[in-house]
Amino acid sequence: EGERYVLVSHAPDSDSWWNTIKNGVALAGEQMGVEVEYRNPPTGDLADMARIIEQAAASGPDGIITTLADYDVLSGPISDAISSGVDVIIINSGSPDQARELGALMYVGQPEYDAGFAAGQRAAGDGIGSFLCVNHYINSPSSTERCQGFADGLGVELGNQMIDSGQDPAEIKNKVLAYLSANPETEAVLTLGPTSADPTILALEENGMAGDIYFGTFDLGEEIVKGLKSGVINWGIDQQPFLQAYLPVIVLANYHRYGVLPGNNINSGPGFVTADGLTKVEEFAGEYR
Amino acid sequence: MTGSTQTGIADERIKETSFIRKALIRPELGGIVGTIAVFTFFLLTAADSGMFNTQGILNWSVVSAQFMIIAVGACLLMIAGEFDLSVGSMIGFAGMLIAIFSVTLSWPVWVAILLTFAICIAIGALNGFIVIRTGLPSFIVTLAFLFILRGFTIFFPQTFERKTIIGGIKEAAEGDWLAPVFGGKIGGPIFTWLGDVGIIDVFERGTRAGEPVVDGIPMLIVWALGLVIFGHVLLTRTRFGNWIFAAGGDAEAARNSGVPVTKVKIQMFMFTAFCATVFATCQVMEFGSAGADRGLLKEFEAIIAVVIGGALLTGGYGSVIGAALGALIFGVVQQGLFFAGVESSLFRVFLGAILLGAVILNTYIRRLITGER
Amino acid sequence: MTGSTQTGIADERIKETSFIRKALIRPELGGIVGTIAVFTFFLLTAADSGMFNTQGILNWSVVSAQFMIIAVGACLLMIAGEFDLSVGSMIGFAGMLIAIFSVTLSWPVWVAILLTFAICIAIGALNGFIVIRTGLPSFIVTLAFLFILRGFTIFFPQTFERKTIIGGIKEAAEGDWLAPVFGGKIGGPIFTWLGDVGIIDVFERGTRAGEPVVDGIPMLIVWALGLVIFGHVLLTRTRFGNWIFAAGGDAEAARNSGVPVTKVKIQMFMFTAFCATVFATCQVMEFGSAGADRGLLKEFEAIIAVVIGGALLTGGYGSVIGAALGALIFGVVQQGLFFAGVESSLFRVFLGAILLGAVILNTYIRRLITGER
Amino acid sequence: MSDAIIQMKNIQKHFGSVIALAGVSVDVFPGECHCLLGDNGAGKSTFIKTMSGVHKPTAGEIFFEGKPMSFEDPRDAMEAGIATVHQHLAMIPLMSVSRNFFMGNEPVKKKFGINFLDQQKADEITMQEMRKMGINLRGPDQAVGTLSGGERQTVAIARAVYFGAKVLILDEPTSALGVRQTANVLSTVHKVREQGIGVVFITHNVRHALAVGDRFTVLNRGQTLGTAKRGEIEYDELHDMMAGGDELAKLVPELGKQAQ
Amino acid sequence: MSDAIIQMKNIQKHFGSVIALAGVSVDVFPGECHCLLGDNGAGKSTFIKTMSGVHKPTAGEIFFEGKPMSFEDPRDAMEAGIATVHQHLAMIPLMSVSRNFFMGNEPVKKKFGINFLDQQKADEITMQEMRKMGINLRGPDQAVGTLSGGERQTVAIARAVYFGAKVLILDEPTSALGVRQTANVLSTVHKVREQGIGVVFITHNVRHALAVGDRFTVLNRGQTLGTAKRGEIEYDELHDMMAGGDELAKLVPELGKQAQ
Ligand SMILES: Nc1ncnc2c1ncn2[C@@H]1O[C@H](COP(=O)(O)OP(=O)(O)OP(=O)(O)O)[C@@H](O)[C@H]1O
Ligand SMILES: Nc1ncnc2c1ncn2[C@@H]1O[C@H](COP(=O)(O)OP(=O)(O)OP(=O)(O)O)[C@@H](O)[C@H]1O
Ligand SMILES: [Mg+2]
Ligand SMILES: [Mg+2]
Repeated sequence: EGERYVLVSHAPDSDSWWNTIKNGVALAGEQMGVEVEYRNPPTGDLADMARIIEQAAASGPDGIITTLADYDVLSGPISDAISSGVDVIIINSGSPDQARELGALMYVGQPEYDAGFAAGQRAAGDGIGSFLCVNHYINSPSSTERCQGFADGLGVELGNQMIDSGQDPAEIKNKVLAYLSANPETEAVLTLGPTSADPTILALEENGMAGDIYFGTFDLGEEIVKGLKSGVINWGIDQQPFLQAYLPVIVLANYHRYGVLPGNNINSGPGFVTADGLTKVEEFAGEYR
Repeated sequence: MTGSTQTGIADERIKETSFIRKALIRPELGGIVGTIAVFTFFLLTAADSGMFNTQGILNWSVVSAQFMIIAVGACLLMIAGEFDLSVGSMIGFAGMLIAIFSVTLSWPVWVAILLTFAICIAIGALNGFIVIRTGLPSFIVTLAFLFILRGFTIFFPQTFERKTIIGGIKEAAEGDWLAPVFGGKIGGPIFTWLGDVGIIDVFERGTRAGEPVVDGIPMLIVWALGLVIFGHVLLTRTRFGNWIFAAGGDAEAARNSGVPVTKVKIQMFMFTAFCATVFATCQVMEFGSAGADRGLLKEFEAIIAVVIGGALLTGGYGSVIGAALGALIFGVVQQGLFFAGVESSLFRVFLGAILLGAVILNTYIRRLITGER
Repeated sequence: MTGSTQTGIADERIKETSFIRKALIRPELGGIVGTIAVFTFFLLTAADSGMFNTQGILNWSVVSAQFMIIAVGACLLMIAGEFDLSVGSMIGFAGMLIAIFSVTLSWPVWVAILLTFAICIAIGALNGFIVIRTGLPSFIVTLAFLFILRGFTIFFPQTFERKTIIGGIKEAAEGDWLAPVFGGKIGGPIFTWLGDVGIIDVFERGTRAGEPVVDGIPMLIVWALGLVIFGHVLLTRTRFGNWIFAAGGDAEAARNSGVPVTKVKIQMFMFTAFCATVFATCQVMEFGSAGADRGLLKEFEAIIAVVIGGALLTGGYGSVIGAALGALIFGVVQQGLFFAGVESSLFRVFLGAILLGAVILNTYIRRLITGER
Repeated sequence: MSDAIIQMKNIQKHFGSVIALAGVSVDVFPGECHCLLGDNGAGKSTFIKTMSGVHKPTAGEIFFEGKPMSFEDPRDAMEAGIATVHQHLAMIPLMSVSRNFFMGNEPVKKKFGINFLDQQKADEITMQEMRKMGINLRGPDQAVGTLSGGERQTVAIARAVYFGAKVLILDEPTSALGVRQTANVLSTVHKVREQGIGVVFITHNVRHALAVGDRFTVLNRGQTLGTAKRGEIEYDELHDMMAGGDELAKLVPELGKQAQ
Repeated sequence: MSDAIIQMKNIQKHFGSVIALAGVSVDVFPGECHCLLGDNGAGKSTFIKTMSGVHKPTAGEIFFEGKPMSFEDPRDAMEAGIATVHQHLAMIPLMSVSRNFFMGNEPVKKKFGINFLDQQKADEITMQEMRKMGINLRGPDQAVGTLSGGERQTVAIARAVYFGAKVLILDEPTSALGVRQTANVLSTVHKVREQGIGVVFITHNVRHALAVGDRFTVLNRGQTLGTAKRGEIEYDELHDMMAGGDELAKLVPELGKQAQ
């Protein structure tokens, strides 16, 4: 009882997807009767994140749940934390191998590149040969990996197909419109989350391509769910961030209380969400989904 | 009163300047030159990319109109000798307030909008009041508000809704009388007619095949033009406009001459907040959601547009038309680079270079006009 | 030369001021008060959270040291009457250059580091040169470079490596003579001994079981202290320091008195760039990778630390010790709120409030000292 | 005495720990030029700033046309008829001459029920008033920054006179001016006075004061040393008073006398 | 003529389209006070700025102690021995008196092979020099911003004198000063001149010029109207010359004469 766990993410404050994580970890904490904290670098600077992990370790928690957005930057602080007796679970980014190498208990999540690659293969299967990747967070390595993975999955060169859209919805919308009117032969659109997906949906509605162009997205949100339902979006890749936050707390608490630990890593994502079976998703999009 | 020959008409100590040059040099000149240059450039390089068909024009017009809305506020404030770094955070904050009022609290959308305007304008006044009372540079005061407002913009939705994006505003706004003023479009029938007679293209495929590609002018553009005209008239044709110039040129001198400097400056802070709120409301009504990350870096973009448009960062000089042209240049370049297929990460490099080039040109023009040394 | 009684010792027109008050009022006073307040606060609220154990202390020390490194540069530049908004972008840019030189091009790391320093300092000089030659405000010029440098920081790695993050620098730096100067630690044996005798904690398990939790002082801290001492001595104890004050206080007057203002200002821009590069190099060497997102908003953080530390935004007044205290306050608050368990989105609200409070206090102190009106 | 336009009674003004005025009384009659003399820091500028509404006095009373008055800000004073040309010029270099001329008193014209600036009227009046003062502008939109110091001073005075003040206050209008410009300003003062306007003229220069003054008040360290009428007082006496008694004259006899 | 410290020959200076100096020649001998007179905008400040290295002349030659010289910046001129007190004060209000006093000429002390500022020496000298000038500072670290205008002017002059100039240039040092401060400055000029230093004294005030000047050069619209020796020229003549011929005297006879 009363264990303390800290979850450290690499996302800037205002990121909506990570908000699901925040809610997930809070819920798990409530249910298990443990103290949980969510920490992140305000601007998304990974170097700042390393400091936060160090600091989390210094505050002597029972466990740390963290992403591995950049192995080079974060491996030092994480392995120091582990060495000083804090149990660590890696979530979301990085890979199971890297987690093992560091001595983390387990890995919960789905590596960004792999997710992008799988999506690319799926799109290739649907006969897609070119695409537009709307990157609203160009500074972040994981966003770029998603686009790169998708391109590799399709078997095409990424090149100019990834645009730096910025985070202003009107600018995203109009950049998508501009790109599509300058490159009318584009066959698919890939967005990286609600920030870029919502305006893109509007853009496609405006230029009449909604439902016509192949549209896939990462992560879920209210508008994305509506898009899936109306057929504007073909699929969404859901890593189920909720599980990435919720499960580690459960695992850690049970490990600390009863010494039980699952033998394998957990794949949080079932992969693709399509128009079928959306009711729960709809209800909790942006909160727990 | 006649002994003064030093001011005779011919002055042998001034070399001649041509008449044309004198007619040309006005604050907006830099903006005009820049606009011509930018359009020429893209007409040459991106003419066949769709940038100048109906859809393309609407595309960069909307982006430019966004910049214009905040540029007008920033311009008048800058001429009054201050600036506001909290514009971007204010945009996020205003949007979030509307969302919380209308979705979380389920109040009518018009109440949400009006209340948000009231709160944001009050914050603008507070900004101004602190600047005036403490004599601190507005850079510092508004930097503090940049952080404070952004902090609340993230904190509120997480506390009330456990989300950082609040959606569902479109549904809430259905049937509201005030929402279309920000999120609607005008001139729909005209465009339908234009599409029917073939002057503008119609959609060839998709759900909207047969409809004109452009089905109206977004209210965003109407607001932008309205604010530009309002700002321009206010600045050049009213006594209040003269006070804005005076307050920014030399607050002490203006005060001694009976200009109510404190009032002018605080009102300009309020006007800037008003413009930011218009921006936020249009965005929220168009997209139906408010996000905690909206408006990031918009304060810089507003300042850049204003400065490209010929205003003096230290106040007392500038033009709303210039700022509007600056916003236009900004929007056209940003969108044009996409049409022209330039690597998008280079946009920032272009922006920086244009900014530098524009201010150097503007400084030269200003020195010619004001005889500043 | 004796007729002037107006300057007699007793002046009936000045009311008395107490001696203690006079002894206390110095530029750093605001910083000192703030530091005491902040530590008192956290000692009361977060004493048992690990904030003040060895690891905890190291943690906020490292964060504060980071701020200090850029604050020293920003402080001297601000006192010289200019400021640099491109610091954050410069940090990203410098890190990326090192990565590209050492990883992509496989040059020796020391060559990469030295070349990066040369390039960045040259960019600093260019910044300064443009500011001086065109007479534009440094706000605008360095804002342009904020965009230009960030643009290249994203463009280069995408072009050369098709990523926005380049890793593998740690491996490349192995055995390099220069890398440890930025990425190493000192005092290892002392800490081992401290761990052995039980004064500080040791790791409980893993490959490093038995080693002390803190195994040395990172070079980052050494650089920070070194730069603070260097900056302080330069500013207060050398003739060049006097020129920095003079250049910022009134460039024209300084120039007339024979102070080489142009040189001073450009050198301060170069020094700021140097500090940013030190920051970037330490970070790259410690973490082994460079990302396009490094250094975002660091320019503001540097300016905030300097202003909290009592410097005048408009130049001519300030203290390096004050700036260092400002950085300490900033670092301790940022990390301390975490230890104290405050909702993280509220950090910005605190930061804004502290900034406002600090400048108001500092303004009051400054007016006492300089008799400014 | 009751027909004085403005009476300042026992005015005190403190700035924080500095006592700038320690009780000064002065009154101004229509058509007279009242000279205020005094050394640096005597409080002359501070005094006239309380008169023109820039500062509020810490203590003391102001009577305007016999009625007690307290000006909230410079606009109030201006509206009551007190025009001031401040020592540090109240001109904005980046703005045009006509905009400066009418700053704070812009002429308006109603159109569609809205008060618009009457730019044309402003321009015409400016050109005409400047011509009266002997300054030929390139145009009303010429920036003040392109004028010489003397020209700027003249604009400021022309403005004050134009707005039909009952009292015109000039704070050291001649200190930075050359011979020609000085003569110009002094003759303007003379003309203004003849129109029945009360002039308060501040100067360090006893000769300038004697050239146009009707009464002379000497301030010293925030206090009045008394007021004298024209003809009642001689150059030397005034000069010695300004210098704070005759001690100075003894100390640097040769230079002190010759200088002023 | 060859023993002049500084000879300026046919100096021209253009700013963009403005011709500020159209060929002015002046020379300064040791121990003389050379007065430069002229109306606003005559080019006096511009002229002495070329002398002190602030501006480079567009055309013309400068001989310093007989040798042709061209100053790259004010430091060069200072090192050669030309000290200048500029019209718009070369003092920085936020800095302490002693830092201002030594600005650009800070005393240094070698320690560990590094040149450190000798603050103690600077403070002592400042206090002592200011005391000589009759100003009792609260301390050497008092900010210049807390001094009165007259005191600041005196600091600037004390500084120039202290640095052992061969030529001391004063640009309108008395224009904003009261009687007492003026007398102070004039007697300083007198003392400096007696030490064999050449003084260039710029003023609008003919009386001030006559009080200390040995030679008088009148500038008008960027040109010299000639140079006269003390005793060769009378007050009225100088005054008329400054005003650009006698036309002015005729036009405003009463005021023009009485004023200066
Ligand atoms: N705003 C202010 N705050 C503090 N002290 C002030 C302020 N204004 C003036 N003083 C002080 O009040 C005193 C009188 O100043 P004032 O400007 O009235 O003198 P003055 O007679 O006009 O001098 P001068 O001839 O130099 O113009 C001075 O000691 C001055 O330092
Ligand atoms: N930096 C400059 N750029 C352009 N014009 C200038 C510059 N400096 C001076 N001038 C012009 O040169 C002329 C001479 O100016 P200067 O300052 O030398 O006059 P002055 O004799 O010192 O006048 P005052 O008695 O008012 O001080 C003026 O017309 C002035 O406007
Ligand atoms: Mg005064
Ligand atoms: Mg001059």
